[in-house]
Amino acid sequence: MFGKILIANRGEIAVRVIKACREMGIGSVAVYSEADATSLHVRQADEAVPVGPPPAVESYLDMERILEAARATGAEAIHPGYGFLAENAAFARLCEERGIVFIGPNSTALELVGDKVRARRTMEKAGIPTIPGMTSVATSPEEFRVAARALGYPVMVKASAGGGGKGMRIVCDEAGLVPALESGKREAKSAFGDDSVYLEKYIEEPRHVEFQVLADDRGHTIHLFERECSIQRRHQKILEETPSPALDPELRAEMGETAIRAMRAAGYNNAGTVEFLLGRDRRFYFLEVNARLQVEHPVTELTTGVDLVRRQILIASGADLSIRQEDLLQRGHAVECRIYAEDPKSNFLPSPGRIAFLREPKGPGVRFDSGVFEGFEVPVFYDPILAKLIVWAEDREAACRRMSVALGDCVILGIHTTAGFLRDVVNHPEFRAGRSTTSFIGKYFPSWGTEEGEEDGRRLALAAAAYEALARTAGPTGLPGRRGKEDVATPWTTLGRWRAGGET
Amino acid sequence: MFGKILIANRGEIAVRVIKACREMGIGSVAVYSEADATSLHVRQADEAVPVGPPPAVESYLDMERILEAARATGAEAIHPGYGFLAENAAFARLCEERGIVFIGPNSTALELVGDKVRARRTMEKAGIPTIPGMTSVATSPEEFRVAARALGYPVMVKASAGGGGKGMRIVCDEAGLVPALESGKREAKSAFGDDSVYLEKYIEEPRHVEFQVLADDRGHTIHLFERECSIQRRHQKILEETPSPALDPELRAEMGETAIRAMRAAGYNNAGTVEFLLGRDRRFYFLEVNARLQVEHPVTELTTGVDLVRRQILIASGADLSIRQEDLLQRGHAVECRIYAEDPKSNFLPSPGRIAFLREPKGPGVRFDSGVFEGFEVPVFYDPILAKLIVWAEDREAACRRMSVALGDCVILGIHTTAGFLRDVVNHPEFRAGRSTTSFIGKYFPSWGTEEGEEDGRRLALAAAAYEALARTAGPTGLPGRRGKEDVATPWTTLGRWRAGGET
Amino acid sequence: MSVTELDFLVDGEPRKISVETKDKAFVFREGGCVLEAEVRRISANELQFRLGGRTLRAHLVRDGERTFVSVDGRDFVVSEFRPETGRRGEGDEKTAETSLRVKSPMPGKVTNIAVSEGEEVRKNQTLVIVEAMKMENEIKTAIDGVVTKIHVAVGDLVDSERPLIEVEKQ
Amino acid sequence: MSVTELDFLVDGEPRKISVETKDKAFVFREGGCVLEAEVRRISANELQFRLGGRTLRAHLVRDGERTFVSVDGRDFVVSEFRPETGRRGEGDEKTAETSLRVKSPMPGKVTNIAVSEGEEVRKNQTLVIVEAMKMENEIKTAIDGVVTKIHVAVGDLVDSERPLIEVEKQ
Repeated sequence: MFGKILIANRGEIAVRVIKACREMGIGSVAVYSEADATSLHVRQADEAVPVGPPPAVESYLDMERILEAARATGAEAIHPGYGFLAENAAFARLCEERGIVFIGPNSTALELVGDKVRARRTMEKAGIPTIPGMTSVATSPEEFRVAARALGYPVMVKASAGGGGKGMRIVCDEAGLVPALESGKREAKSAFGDDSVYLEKYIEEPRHVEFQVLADDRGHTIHLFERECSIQRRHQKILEETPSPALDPELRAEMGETAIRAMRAAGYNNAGTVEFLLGRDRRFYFLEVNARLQVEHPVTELTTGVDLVRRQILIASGADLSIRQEDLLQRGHAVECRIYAEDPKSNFLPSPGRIAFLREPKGPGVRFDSGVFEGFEVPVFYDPILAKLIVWAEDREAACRRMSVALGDCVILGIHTTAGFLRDVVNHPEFRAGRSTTSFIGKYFPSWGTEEGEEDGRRLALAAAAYEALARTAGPTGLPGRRGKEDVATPWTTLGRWRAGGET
Repeated sequence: MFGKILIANRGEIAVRVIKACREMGIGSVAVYSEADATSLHVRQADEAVPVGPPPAVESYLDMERILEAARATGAEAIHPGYGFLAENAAFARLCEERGIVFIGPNSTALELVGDKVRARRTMEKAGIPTIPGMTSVATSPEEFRVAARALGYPVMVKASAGGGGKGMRIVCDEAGLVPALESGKREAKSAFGDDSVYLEKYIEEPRHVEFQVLADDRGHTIHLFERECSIQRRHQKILEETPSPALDPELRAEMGETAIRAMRAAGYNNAGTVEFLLGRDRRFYFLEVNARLQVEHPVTELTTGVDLVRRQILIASGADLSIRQEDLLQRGHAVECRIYAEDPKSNFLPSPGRIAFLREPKGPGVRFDSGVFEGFEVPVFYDPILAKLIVWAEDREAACRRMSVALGDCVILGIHTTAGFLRDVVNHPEFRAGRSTTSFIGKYFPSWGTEEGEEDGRRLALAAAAYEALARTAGPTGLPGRRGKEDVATPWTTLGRWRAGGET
Repeated sequence: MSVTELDFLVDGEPRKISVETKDKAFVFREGGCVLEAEVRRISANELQFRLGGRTLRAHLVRDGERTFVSVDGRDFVVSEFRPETGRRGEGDEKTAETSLRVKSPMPGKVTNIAVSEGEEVRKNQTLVIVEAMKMENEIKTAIDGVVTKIHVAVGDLVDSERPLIEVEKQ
Repeated sequence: MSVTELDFLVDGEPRKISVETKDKAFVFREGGCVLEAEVRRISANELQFRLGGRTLRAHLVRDGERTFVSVDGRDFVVSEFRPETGRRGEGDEKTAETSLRVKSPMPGKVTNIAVSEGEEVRKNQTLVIVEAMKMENEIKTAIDGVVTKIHVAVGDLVDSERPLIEVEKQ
């Protein structure tokens, strides 16, 4: 086992890995940019090394500085966390060359799965389903018509040079094909200067379902079931859960086996995730491999009882993966909410700044993986993730209730966060019914902070501020300021509530 | 389901039950004595009712006041927690009479299991093994000899009038029997004025193993496996774990079935625990029924995935227990340490007072059920339990390591606690080897705070205080006071450590 | 039984509230709305309101002039307001609707300046891009006009107080 | 490079320590022992010591004259000590070994007084029983002597400062 590990990351994931190191008796080395000198991961590590100025490209992404920090402290391995250098094949290769263990997949597999075209080709060769699409260039409407029939409607027109949704058209039947091709071509031409388009099968209201995989260096590969990650905003996951309400045991087993086959085809080792798109018709398609520890790994840990970070470290140290597929089962239900420093009332604008007050949610079944503390100044330079709130409970309904209570207990003042928004998501009847698709947020939360609850809350905030202002002016003898015997001795009595135009 | 529950308790267990209520959408009513007006359970409940002066007998044990608080607030059920009124059959009966649901067993079962003699007789009739002993009075040495042979050596001489160890003698073979009888009689005579003694099977270095049981009102009864509670001080459990290192699947199944039979014989419903003494020969004996939620219930929750407080409330509301025995399994390993306000360096003297600083342990697999907060004045009137630290991990070794780290992260300053002592217990090689018996603490920890680690710690505390004193005098510009760039920019370098007579 | 009237800015909006104690409860009045509640102080940063059989929790912290309040997962910024001085909240400042001092809605780094001084701009045209937390935010003009002054350069760190650009109506 | 000498009471015992800065490390000397470490301030209440390749954490909080320090799960009470005034720590006070002011080792409630004024007592004889946290604690005399004064009555709440009983050597 390693004597010392360097964590090439910051925030909650660095804290998570440092904790795992401590519990395994491994020394931990934090690295930090100038903006992070007082960060939580720096506080918790055994050692801390500065690696440059605030911009990530000059610090957390500077491979040579990171490797030099490892050398200087005698760290034998580097855990990259997620983001930054986590899926950088060049960095993994550099580590291999310098004799430092990269806690992640081998650089060859990392290179392969990092190249979407090569990855897709590899998967197709291995018989893994991918989203069907035209493989040859078509020019005449008839060629497109034949291709569309082969794919089956609905189909999507996509720009060959494409990206960003430009040139994309959904076609529901043959009558709509030619007009869509024409307008798609026009848009592609003006966006990319190239009017070539192709057709792909359109997956309606898909779910995003991914499978966690672990593989040791001897090729023993298992999956740890799925994570349902359909709740997204701007293509970013914001809430994940497991099990997925969309899978039954048969589909789960089939997708899990497919995930293992995909990772074997890529020559993958250590922890990784295979992402699928799942259609309403229960067909699923390979999207990509996330070649790292995922943000949402805790929901898998809580339901399978496997500590993924510990397993990553064990596998990287050369240990066999002792878990057999048949020993694994999902128990209960876990949900994760990502707490971001964003203002959900103002189109999720970033909200860096000082955390003036922090109350962490806690209790049975509640886990709070946090990278911040009260008094911390959230820097503007990095991802807005502050913490992850994860709950486990006996079933989905109990987990949702627990999450709702925990989100209410998660109080972060001084900056804006997504906690209150996520609470409304968790309590939404469509979500409670398990009907989450990638279009959920756009459909049910086109905006937030304008509903009735908002005005009720604003009034109560106003009342609270008024109470506080009175307490301050009344001083120690005034009624609201003191918490004397009289005050606490009063059991609450039932009174009115906000009433329009009411007289008491 | 109930709309409102009154929690007739204080401290961590009241906080635990309040949390369960909130997650189930049930209103919670706290009760508190004058000493507890600012307690955590009062802060967290939806309503709080004062029930009298600090002494428990005038507040938490005052049945009429508690019932009046329930009436006044409209609570439909009372959760008694543990201790106080939890196993008081008269209170359970009063609740039944007043139409308030007592969240616990029915008063008839409570009465039966609360009477040790009746309980033992009931169990014997039901074929549950109890510690074998003479059932008739003997006078001649020959009668004792016959009885001893029937019991099998070693046996124990016990005073009939007895208690407190007086008159007790352990006899290993027939040669020792007569001398032990004689000296035992003499001691019994002088202690109780009655020299009659009897023989009981002596269980050598026993383990204390208990089984958690749940039973609904329709008699569906299941067990949730064992808890190993052998680590005791003054017959008080201080550390519990599950699974027990002493059980194998066969013995576990046998003891579990016996526990279910015992509870059925007692006509028991809701949550309860059957305590057994387990000998080195793997024979086990019924000790008693704990007719309440146990302090140590979380280790069962973490390994079985069943929320016991939630189940208690569901059963009390009349719901069926939907769990089948065959659906249950133990996963991973859980350990609980009880954090008491006691000074382990001074023979565990109580240590009430103000908590000047509190840092709660947290992280994946760490649960901290606490009844205190920073600034809280721990009152002198009640049990010294401050909090329970519970960890779960993949296996026993990982759980012990996690517990050791978490105990180190559990910092409570201003009063003395048992955290440091428990850390040494968890790290003791005999404990790590799974060899815990009820004599463990007496054997390996006759005293604490005198070993080498203590003096090392004291020196480091002295150095820390010196550093702080310098920082204060040096002010904001002095070296130790500031945490400037220079300070954090320095990776630790390897230096010496305390050396006797060393010169640097 | 005394009544106190108070003026606040809640998320930048002026609101007037009156508070009256009544037995052990408080009566808060705002416009046509009445809130009657018992208030329990839980700690320096937490208040409990009991109203209509429900318990609601509010967390507060004072940070300079502002008080951050969280109610049921929603956050608000409240500050005392002196109507006589007419101090308004944050955001772009307009003077008599003829000119605009454009500010960034959050702290960040200027990554692009899309206009130059003297340039004519149309309402909703992007003036500056400010990057924060790996997100690019286009700062637009709310009026038609001419850019009269650019206060920042690419690479500058800006906060939400400092004006980035001034636009004047023609 | 300056050397500072400091006097402390650690758990009531006087200890003298010298501190010297050396490059970026600190050298602490106590009696014949030397500790050379780098010290990192983590927060107002936490220090990290890096020595011999190991990282140790100390938590501290000042409460009046006393500083509570926790190191690796062990708690200590440290206070500054002025050797000239000879102030000692807590516990029973002896004057010239001839009399004893017996104190309770912890706060609690007096549940029994086993002696009366004027009574002769032998070393280790129980004088008073103080109950705290459901535990009965027998308070004994450390010397042979006569009870000269009883300061408390059954039912009294006592702390660890106030003398309970005075015993004088004959």
